[in-house]
Amino acid sequence: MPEVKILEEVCKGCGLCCDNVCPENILILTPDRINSNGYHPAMVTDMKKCTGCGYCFKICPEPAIEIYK
Amino acid sequence: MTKEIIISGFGGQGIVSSGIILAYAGLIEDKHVTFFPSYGAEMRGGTANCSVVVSGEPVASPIVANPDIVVIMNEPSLTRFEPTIKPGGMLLYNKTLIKSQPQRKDIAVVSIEANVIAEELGQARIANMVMLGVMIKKTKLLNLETLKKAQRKRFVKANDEQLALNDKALEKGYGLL
Amino acid sequence: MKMIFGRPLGLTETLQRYCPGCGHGIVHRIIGELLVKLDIRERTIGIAPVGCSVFADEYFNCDMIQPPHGRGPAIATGLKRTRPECIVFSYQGDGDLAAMGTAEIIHAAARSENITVIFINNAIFGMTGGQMAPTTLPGMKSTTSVKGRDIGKQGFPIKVCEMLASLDGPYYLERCAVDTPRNVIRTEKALKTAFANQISNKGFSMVEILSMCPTGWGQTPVQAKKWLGEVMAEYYPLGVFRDLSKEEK
Amino acid sequence: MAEKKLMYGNHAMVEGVIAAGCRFFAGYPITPQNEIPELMSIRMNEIGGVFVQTESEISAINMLFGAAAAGKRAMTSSSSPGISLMQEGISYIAGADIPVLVVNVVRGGPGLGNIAPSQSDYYQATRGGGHGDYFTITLAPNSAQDLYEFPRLAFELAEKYRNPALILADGLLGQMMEPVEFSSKPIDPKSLPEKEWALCGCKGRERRVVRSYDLKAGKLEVLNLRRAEKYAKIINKEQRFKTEYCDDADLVIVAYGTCSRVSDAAVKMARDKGFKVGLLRLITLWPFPMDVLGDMAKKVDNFLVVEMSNGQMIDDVKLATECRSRIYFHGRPGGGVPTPPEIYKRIEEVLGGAR
Repeated sequence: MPEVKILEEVCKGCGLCCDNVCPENILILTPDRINSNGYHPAMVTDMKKCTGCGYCFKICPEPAIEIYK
Repeated sequence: MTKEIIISGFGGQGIVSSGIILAYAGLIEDKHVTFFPSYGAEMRGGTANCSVVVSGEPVASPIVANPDIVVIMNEPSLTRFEPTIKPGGMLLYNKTLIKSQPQRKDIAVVSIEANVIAEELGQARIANMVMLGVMIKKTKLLNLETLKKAQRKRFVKANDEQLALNDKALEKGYGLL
Repeated sequence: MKMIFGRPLGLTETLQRYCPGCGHGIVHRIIGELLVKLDIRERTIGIAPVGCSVFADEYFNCDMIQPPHGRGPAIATGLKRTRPECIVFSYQGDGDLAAMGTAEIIHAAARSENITVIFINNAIFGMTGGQMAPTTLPGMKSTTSVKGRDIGKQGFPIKVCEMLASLDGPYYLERCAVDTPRNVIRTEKALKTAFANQISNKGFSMVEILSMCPTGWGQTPVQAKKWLGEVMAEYYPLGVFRDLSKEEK
Repeated sequence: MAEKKLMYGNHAMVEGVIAAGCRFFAGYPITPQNEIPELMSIRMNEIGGVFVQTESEISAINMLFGAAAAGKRAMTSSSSPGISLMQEGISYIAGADIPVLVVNVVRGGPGLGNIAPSQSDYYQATRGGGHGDYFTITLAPNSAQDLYEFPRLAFELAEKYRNPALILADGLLGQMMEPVEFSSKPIDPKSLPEKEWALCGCKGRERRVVRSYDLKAGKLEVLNLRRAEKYAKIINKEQRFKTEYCDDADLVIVAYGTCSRVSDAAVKMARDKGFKVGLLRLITLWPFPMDVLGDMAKKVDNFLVVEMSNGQMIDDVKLATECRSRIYFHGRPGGGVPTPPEIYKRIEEVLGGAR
């Protein structure tokens, strides 16, 4: 079962990974959390659906995403 | 002993080669030498002159303002350099191509039918070698044999025939006067 | 559990100072991965440009040099010719490569220097504040073309791949983009080819990468990636412009 | 003693550069230094070095930046307008503390000027030349032998202080032929130690970065202050010059390069006529030999500065002598070359009946 880890302090909340990137559409920007740089980091809404395809990682400029399997 | 020499003519008359041969000859005789070329704007057909200094001591200035010896190969060069010669100096000029007469009375003047002689030897472009032959004879600046060695250092790629012809021109000039 | 995707060893731990949604970071990550995958990190010398990615010398985990604006290909020539055993890449933006350094890139390509050039085309000057670049599209707004680039007065953009493809020198030229995962994967392949060419002494390789500049374009990151795909990639078609390996086969 | 060869100054320079262990040349043709790239293209090919004819002087200086950052001895040569184009690169190289050798065979300026010998790039050479706080070590040869020997000295100084070095020649020195003695054993570049800052891949060590910038607050100031200390050390230790007949002199000529040769002849003319005239020939223009001039100014009343320009080095002479003596000037701008008699005439004018 793959697992996505968002490095919340590295994420700049650009939202590239949240827009038509995830085939399962399980990434959103956190509405209620702000990191120390003032960004709303991305988060996974339903980890069980993740297939570990890595698309979110590939589009992430930082990279603030790690995927484990 | 320091001798300052200017050789002047038009491009293609072997002015630069003459200067370099003199400098090589000086070096072979273990003297201090400098050679400095000065071109007109054009590489061919324009005026060309060079300064050579041959000395027993390290050469101070490679720039020659008032030469001891001037070798003149064409008319414009005579006008330009005759007035600069040191009193008591020497002017050698190519009579074939220069119609006017040098005016200075305080210098030695030597005229040579350089082109005529060169053509008799078989090649107009060795007029410069004839002039060099005359010059070293008149000034006792360098030995004839040294010049023969020196021209071989200048014309590294020349064939034996040409080198022999150059030697002949040097000898001819040397024996003229 | 094992990490299957994550920050590659070819990048330093330094966090990048690019704006949110900037394409530089994606390309950095790809290069950082390739340095490790191709096992060249310890013999690579990278060349940063002048522009937003001037700080690239802090981000790539290999020897780096920071040249004058546009002169990367000349520096690369000096490095590669004296240290042919090293892998030399020049990372350049559109101001760096297509304005100041036009002569340098053309002649490095014409000489087919055995180097890898990564050309980030985001159609704008990012670092200096969003001025017009040589690659700014006709009609596109910038701080020095506020009503949109007027081709009558400000001329046409330069299509670098097409221009360099007119030379016999280059071995490999491709234009990619980083707006979608699919395009990112294609960029990964292109950059791998560009480095592999150098490793096997093939000569000059350049990958032009269309990249988002949300700040300079006055758009959100998501708008920017859409604009790139819909407008910019129309003007700058993606694809391979030169691949001499095809001819060798 | 090694055999002497009659050589053009520019050719002697090429052999000197190669004997100094340099195996990288990048440059763009410009008169009057073309003999250098021409012979370089042949010689580098023979000895397995690198010769690149570049698209511009800008590219040439940056190739040098790359080659030298890789830790190799690298040089370029050009003439005045080309050197102006290189200033950007020289500033970056100085800012990155990288040793390179740049040769300027100076011609008449400003602009396209002419191709005659000149010294009008003195300010440019000794004030840094490009933007920012920096200096380049500047050597002034005055013979073909110097042109052979100075590249080695230039590389040694450049590497010792991690600073660009310039050789400021002129068209006359480059085009002149003189006997040259290959006086020292050629350096095998492989015998030169690896530089601890060179870029060569980070195998087995921390990665290295060569850069000329630091945008962090206050960091550039610290860097530049450190560089100022380096410059102070160079000024202290590397002033080079030669004096001739200066001990009893009523007048000392200050000159470098071609002018020092011509002045040498003028000094001899003056001594023959009973004038007490000496010559201070400057070898380093930066650092400027100000200590010797400062000492001389305590006992010499008159200095005559001879330059092939409208007067640039004269400023440094005035500074070094703190205007304690009378400073006279004889200059030939725009490609003019002074002759010994005209300098002698100036000496006569200054000293009048003082013989």
